[in-house]
Amino acid sequence: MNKLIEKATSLLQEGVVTKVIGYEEGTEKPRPFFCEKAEDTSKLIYNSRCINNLAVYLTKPELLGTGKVAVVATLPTLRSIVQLAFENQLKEDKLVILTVTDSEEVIEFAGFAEIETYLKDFKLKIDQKEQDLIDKLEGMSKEERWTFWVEELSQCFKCYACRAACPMCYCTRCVVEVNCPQWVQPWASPLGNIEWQINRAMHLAGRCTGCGSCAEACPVGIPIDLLTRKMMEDLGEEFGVVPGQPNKNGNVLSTFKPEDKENFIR
Amino acid sequence: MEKRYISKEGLNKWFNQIIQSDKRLFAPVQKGEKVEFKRVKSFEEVASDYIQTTQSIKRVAFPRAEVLFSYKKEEKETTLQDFNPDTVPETVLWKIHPCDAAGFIPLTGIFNWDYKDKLYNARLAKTTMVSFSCQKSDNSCFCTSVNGGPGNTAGSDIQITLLPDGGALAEILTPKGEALVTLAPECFEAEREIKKEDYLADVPVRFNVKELTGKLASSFDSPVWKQQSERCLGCGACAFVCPTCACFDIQEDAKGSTGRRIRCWDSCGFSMFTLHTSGHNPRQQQSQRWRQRILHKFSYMPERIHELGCTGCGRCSRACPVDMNILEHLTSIAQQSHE
Amino acid sequence: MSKIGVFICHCGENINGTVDCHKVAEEIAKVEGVEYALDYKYMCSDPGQTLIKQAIKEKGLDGVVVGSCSPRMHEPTFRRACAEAGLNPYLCEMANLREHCSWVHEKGEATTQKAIDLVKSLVEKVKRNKPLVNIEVPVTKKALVIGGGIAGIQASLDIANAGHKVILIEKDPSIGGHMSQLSETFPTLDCSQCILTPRMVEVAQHPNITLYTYAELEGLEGFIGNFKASIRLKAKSIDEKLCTGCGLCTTKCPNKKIPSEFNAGLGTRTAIYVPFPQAVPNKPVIDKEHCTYYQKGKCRVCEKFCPTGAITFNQEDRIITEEIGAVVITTGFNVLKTDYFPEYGYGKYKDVINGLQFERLASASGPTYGEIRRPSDGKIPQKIVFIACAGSRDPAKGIPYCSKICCMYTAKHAMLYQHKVHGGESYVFYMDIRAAGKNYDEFVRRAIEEDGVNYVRGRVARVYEKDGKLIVKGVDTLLGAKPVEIEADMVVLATAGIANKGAEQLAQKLHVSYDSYNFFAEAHPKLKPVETNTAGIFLAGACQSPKDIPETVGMASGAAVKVAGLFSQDKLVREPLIAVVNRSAPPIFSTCVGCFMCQTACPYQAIEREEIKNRNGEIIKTVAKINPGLCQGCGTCVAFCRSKSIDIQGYSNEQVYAEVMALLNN
Amino acid sequence: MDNITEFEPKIVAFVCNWCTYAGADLTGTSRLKYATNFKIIRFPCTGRIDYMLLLKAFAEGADGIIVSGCHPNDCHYTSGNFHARRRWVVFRGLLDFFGIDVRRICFSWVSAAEGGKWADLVNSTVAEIRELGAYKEYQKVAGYLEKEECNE
Repeated sequence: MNKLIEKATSLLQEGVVTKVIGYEEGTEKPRPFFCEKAEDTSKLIYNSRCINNLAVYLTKPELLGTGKVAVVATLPTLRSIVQLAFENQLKEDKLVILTVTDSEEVIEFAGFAEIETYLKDFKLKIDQKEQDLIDKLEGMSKEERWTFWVEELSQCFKCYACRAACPMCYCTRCVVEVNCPQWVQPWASPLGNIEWQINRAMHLAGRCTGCGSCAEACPVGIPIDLLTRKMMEDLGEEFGVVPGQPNKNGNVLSTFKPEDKENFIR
Repeated sequence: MEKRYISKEGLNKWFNQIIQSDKRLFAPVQKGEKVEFKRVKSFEEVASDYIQTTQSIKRVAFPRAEVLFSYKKEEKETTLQDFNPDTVPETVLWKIHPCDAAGFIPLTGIFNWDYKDKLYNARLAKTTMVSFSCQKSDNSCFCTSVNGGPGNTAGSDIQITLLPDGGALAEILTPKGEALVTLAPECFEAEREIKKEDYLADVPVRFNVKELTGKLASSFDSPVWKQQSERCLGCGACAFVCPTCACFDIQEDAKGSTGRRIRCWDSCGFSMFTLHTSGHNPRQQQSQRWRQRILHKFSYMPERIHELGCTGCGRCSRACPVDMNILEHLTSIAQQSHE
Repeated sequence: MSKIGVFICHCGENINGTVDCHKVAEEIAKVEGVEYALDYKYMCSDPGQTLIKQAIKEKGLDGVVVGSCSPRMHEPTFRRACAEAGLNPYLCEMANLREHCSWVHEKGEATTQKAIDLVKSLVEKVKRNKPLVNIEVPVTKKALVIGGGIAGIQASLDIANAGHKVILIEKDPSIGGHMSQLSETFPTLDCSQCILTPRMVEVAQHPNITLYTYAELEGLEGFIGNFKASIRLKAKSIDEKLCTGCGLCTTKCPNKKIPSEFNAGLGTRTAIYVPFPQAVPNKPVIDKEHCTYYQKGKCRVCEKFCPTGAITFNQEDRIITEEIGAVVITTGFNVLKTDYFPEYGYGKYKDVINGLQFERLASASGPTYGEIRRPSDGKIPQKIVFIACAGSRDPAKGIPYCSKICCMYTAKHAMLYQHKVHGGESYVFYMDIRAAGKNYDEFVRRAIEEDGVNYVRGRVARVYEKDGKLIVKGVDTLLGAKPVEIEADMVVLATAGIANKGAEQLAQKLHVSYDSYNFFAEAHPKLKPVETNTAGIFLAGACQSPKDIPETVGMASGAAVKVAGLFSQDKLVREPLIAVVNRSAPPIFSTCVGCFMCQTACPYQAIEREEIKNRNGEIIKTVAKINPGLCQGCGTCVAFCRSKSIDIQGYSNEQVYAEVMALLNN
Repeated sequence: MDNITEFEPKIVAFVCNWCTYAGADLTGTSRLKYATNFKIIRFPCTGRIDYMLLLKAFAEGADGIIVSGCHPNDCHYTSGNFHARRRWVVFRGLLDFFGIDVRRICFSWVSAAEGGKWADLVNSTVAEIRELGAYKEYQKVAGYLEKEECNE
C-alpha cells in the first residue's frame, strides 16, 4: 500500500478531512476522483499520466462543503493554488495540500507559503512541441497567422471547456455572459470565438500558471494554450513576470512602472 | 428496400457523380488526431481508418448558430426578412455511422413534438444520408444497448456495408436513397449472396435499457447524481458533440436600425442555463444539471416523443475533459439494486 | 422608449458656416427615440437655453443632446439649464460640432454628415445615461499637522486663524524644527530664532491649536473629511501640570555628556533636558535611553531636586485617537552627515563639519556663543573651505538632484565667517551657483565682491589631515582644470538635503506615494503641488523636496488654504462620475469575485473590501467596494475588472459601447 | 491605385478628456484642418479605455483606430496612462500573435497644448490607413454568419 493511500486513509479515518480530491484510473487516462470513504482510497493513483489540474475544484464551494478537504496536487496544480491564494480565492485553514515526489514520498504543506518555497526548485518550462508551434506561428506572415487562427477557431463551438478546466477562470459571471453590453457574441462564430479567446488570454495575463488544461480540455483540439504561453514569454521579457509565479505587487495589468518600455506610442 | 452490390470502382464513380452534381457532400475528414465531418470535393479526402468523429453531423439540420429572421428599420417603417427554405442547398451525408443517421430521429422528434420547426425540417428534407455500417468500435460505443447497432438502418437513406473485396453491399432504403442512386445507376449491380452480419463490428450489449429506464423512473432524489457529477466541470462539450442534444438559446443581434434573431446551441450543463433574472436558479448544482441530462435523454424524451435521446455513439464520453463516461454511469445505475 | 431632445447650435457662423445645421436637426429628428430636434443661432444664449427648458417641460424629454462647442466649454451651462427645467443634469450630453467638426473641416456634405454621426452617437449614449446625484461626504473640521517645523507652524497658524481646530504633533520635545537651529537667514541675514520664536509661542497659545510634542503618528484610517488618527504620546516622565519649567533638574542631572541634537552634536545636554532655551513647550523631558535611572535603576537626582514633584518615572506612552478631516504633512528633511564622504575623511576629522553644524557655531545660542571656533581645539580658523554640492547632483552618491538651498547658505556661511573672523580667508568650491530668487544673486555677489569670499569653480577631490591642517585638494575648472591645494583650518560641507528619517514608513501609514528618494510625492507636478494622491492629505515644506524658508512658508500657507477650503463646507460635494461595484440579488450578491487586483490599479486607494454577511452574521462573500469620497473617476479599475463587475457612472460600459457602435454603423 | 486613393477609411479615436480631447479642441480653435472620415470618442482617462472597444470598432467596420491620452507623468489621475500603456503593450502583442493588423491602431500621447501634433497625427493616420485600404480580412470574419455556416 503506497504512501499516498496511507496518507489519504489516515486523513479520512481521523476525520481531518471530509474528502480527498485526487486521481483514479479512467477509461483511457486517469481522471479526477473525489474520495470520501477510507475504503475507497485504494483507488487513488498518482503518476505522470495524471494531468487534470485539480485546483479547478477548489473554487467551487458546493463541492468542498464546510469541512476540510485534501487535494493531491501536481506541480501545475500547486502553481495554480499559489496564484489562487494570492487572488483571495482559497481558505488556507480549509485545505490540506498534498503532493507526491518523484521518490513517491508524500509531502503535506503547512501552508501556501511553504508551497511557494517548494516550487522555487521547479522552473516552469514550456514543452518543445508548443514552443515549436509558437516559433512556427511567429515565423509566419501576419496574414498566415490570421488564417491559421480563423481556421482553428472556426471549429470552436463555444462549449467553454477551456474556461471550465482552467483554475483561474473562477468568475461567477464570465465576461462572455455579460449582455449589457454584449461584449462577445454568445453564439459560436469565428468573430465571437476569436473575441472570446482574446478576452481569455488578456484575463489570464500574468495569472496563467501554464498548466495547459485549456488546450487539453478542448474537444475539437484547438491549441489555445499557445495564446497564454506566448503571452507569458512576452510578459517575462517586457515586465519581468516569472511564468507560473504570482506577482506579489499585483497583477501585471493592474500595476505599472514609470519606466515601462514600449516602441510604438507616437 | 432493395439490396445491390457496388464494386470498389463503382463506389468511387458514384461518389464523383454526387460531387459533380449540385449537391454538397459532407464526409469524415482526418485532421491531426481528430476526424470531423467536412465538406469534401474528392474521394481521397474521405477518412478511412477511424472509430468515430469528434462531433456529430447534426449541424446540417441544426446549425451551431442560424438566423431565424432579420429586420431593418427605416424611420418608423420596419421590414422583416424571414427564413427562406429555398436557400437551403441539397446535401448528402457520406459515410456517416448508423448511429449518426439514427441520431436524427430523436432530433426530428424534438423539433416537431409541439411546434413544427420550419428551419430544421427544411434542412432535413434536403439531406440524404448514406451511412456505412460499422466494422470497428471501441469501448465507448454502446449502440446495441440503446436499440441501435452497427448495421442499424434506421434513419439512413442508403446503407453501405464494405466487403473484403473492396466492393460493398448497398441497401437502398428510401426514395431519397433511390434518387441518389440515379446519379450513377450503372454502378449498382445485382445483389449477391451476402450475410451482412459477418461484416459488422461486434458491439456487446452493456446494459439493459428497460432495466435502466425502470430504475430512472424512481431515481430523481437518488444520491447517485451527486456521486457521478462531482468531477463534472459543467462545460458544454458533451452536449455539443451529441447527435441528439437539441437545447438552444435565442439571441437578439441588433445594430442601430438593423437586427436579426439568432438561434444557437446551448447546454443544460451550463450553470446559467436555468438562471432566472431574479437570481434564483432551479438547477443550482452541477448534480441537478447532470441528472437533467440523463433523465431528459432516458425518461423525458421516451415519454414525450417515444424515442431515447441517446444513440450510444459515445462521443460525450470521448469529448469529456474529466472522463464523465456516460456508459459507465448508465451501467452503474442500471445495475444498482434498489435500496 | 426614450424621448430625447436634440439642440443644434449654429454658434453664429462658427458651426453653421461649414455644417448645414438645419439638415443635421432634420436628420436627427428621424432617429428612433428622438422626440424633438431643432437648430438655433446661439444655444448658450438665454433664449437658446430657454428653448431647451421649454422643450424639456412641454415634450417631457428624458434626455438632451446639445450639438455645439466643446463640452469642456459649455457642459456646465447646459447641464445647469436642464436641471433648472427639472431634468437631471447628467441626462444632458454634448456633441462637439465646433472644435471637432466645423473648425477642422471645410464646408460640405461630408462635414455635415460627420456632424450628424457625432450627434447620433451621443443620442445613443444619452439613451443609456442614468440620473445621477452629487456625492456628499460629511467633513470633520479639524486638521492634523504632522511636524512642528516652520512649515507645520505656518500651516497650523493659518488653518487655526481661518477658524478651524488643528492638532499639531511633533516628534521632538519642542517645535521649531531646523529653522530654530539656524543662525541667520539669507538673503537678509536676520536672526532665525528672532523671527521664528514668536510664531512658536503663538502656536502654543492659540485657542484653536492643540499641540502634542514628543508625539508620533501611529496610524491613519478613513478618507477625506473623515479620518481617524491614532497618535502616540511618548512618555516625557514629567507631569507637565506640576512642572514650572524652572530648569533646576536639568542643571542637577549627573549625566551631562550627551551630544545635543539641537547643536548638531557640537554641544552636550543632560538626560533630562529642554532642547534649547526658547523651546516650546519650555518643559523638560527625560530621554530614557540616556537616563541612568531608566538604564541602571538608580539615580533619581532630578526627582530629589524638583521643587514641585513633577518627575514621574512611571509614566507610560499613551495612544490617543483623534477624528480629523484633513492632514498636512510637514515632516521636513535632513542633511547628510559628514561620515557619508570617504573622500572628505569619513567624518573622522573633527574639523570637517556640515552646514547645519556651522549654523550652530555661527549661532549666538550655539555651543561657541556665535564665535567660529573649530570643534577640535576651539581655535579660530584662519583659513576655511566651504564645499558646495557635497553629495548633491552626484549620481555616484545616489543623489542626482540639486538640494537647492546649499548655494545660498554656503554664501551666507562664508559671509558670516568673514564678518566674524576678521582677516580670515574663505574659499567656496562650487559646481554652479544657483541663486534664483528675490535678492538671492545679489546676496551671493555681495559675498564675493564685498566680503571677499574666494569662489573656486570645481570639485574637491580629497581632504586629508597633515600636521594640524586640513589639506584640500581640488581643481579650478575656470583656470583650465588647474589643480588647487589649500591648507585649511576647517572645512564645511554643504551636504545634500535628504528625506527625513522614517519618511517611508510614515508614507505607508498615510497611504501616500513617495519618490525613490523617499520625499513625499505631490499629486500633480504642476497643478497639484500641495496635494497628495490621497484626497484630504496635503504636503508642505521640505518633506516634498529640499526648499528654503520662504518657499516652505508659501507652500504651508497653500496647503492651509486647501484645508480651509475643504473645511468651508459642512459637506463635501463631488461630481458623481465615479466607479461603482455592482450589487445583485442573492445568492450572488455581486458578480465581483473579490480578487482585489483592482486595488492595485486604483491611484487613490479608493477600493475597499466589503464583507457580505448572512442573517447569522457569517461572511458569505467578500467583495470590492468603491469609496465615493476617494474615487476620482479615472475608470482604470473598470477597464481592468475581468468580470466587468465595476462600472463608472457617466462613462458606463453600456454608454461608451453604444457610442462606438452608433458612430461606426451608418 | 485609383480606388485606393478614393477609398475613405472609417477611423475612430478613443481619447482622454484631459489631454488629447483638449488638444483636439485646440486643433479646432487654431483652425487646423484634417480629414472628416474620423471621429472622436471622449473618455475620462486612457486607463478607462477597454481593449474590447478596439476589437468592437474593427468588427463594426473601423479601418483604423487612434488611442491617445496624456504624456507619461502628465495624467490627470497620475497613473491612468501608465496602466493603459501596459495594457496596450500586452494587448498589441497578443493581437499581433493573432495576425490582427496592429498597424491599424495608432497609440499616441497628445497633450492639451499639442493641437498641431493632433492635426498631423490624424492626417498621417488617415493617409496610412488609406494606403492599407479597408480592413476586409477582419470585416469578412465579422460578417460570417450572414452566409449561414450550414451553407459552408
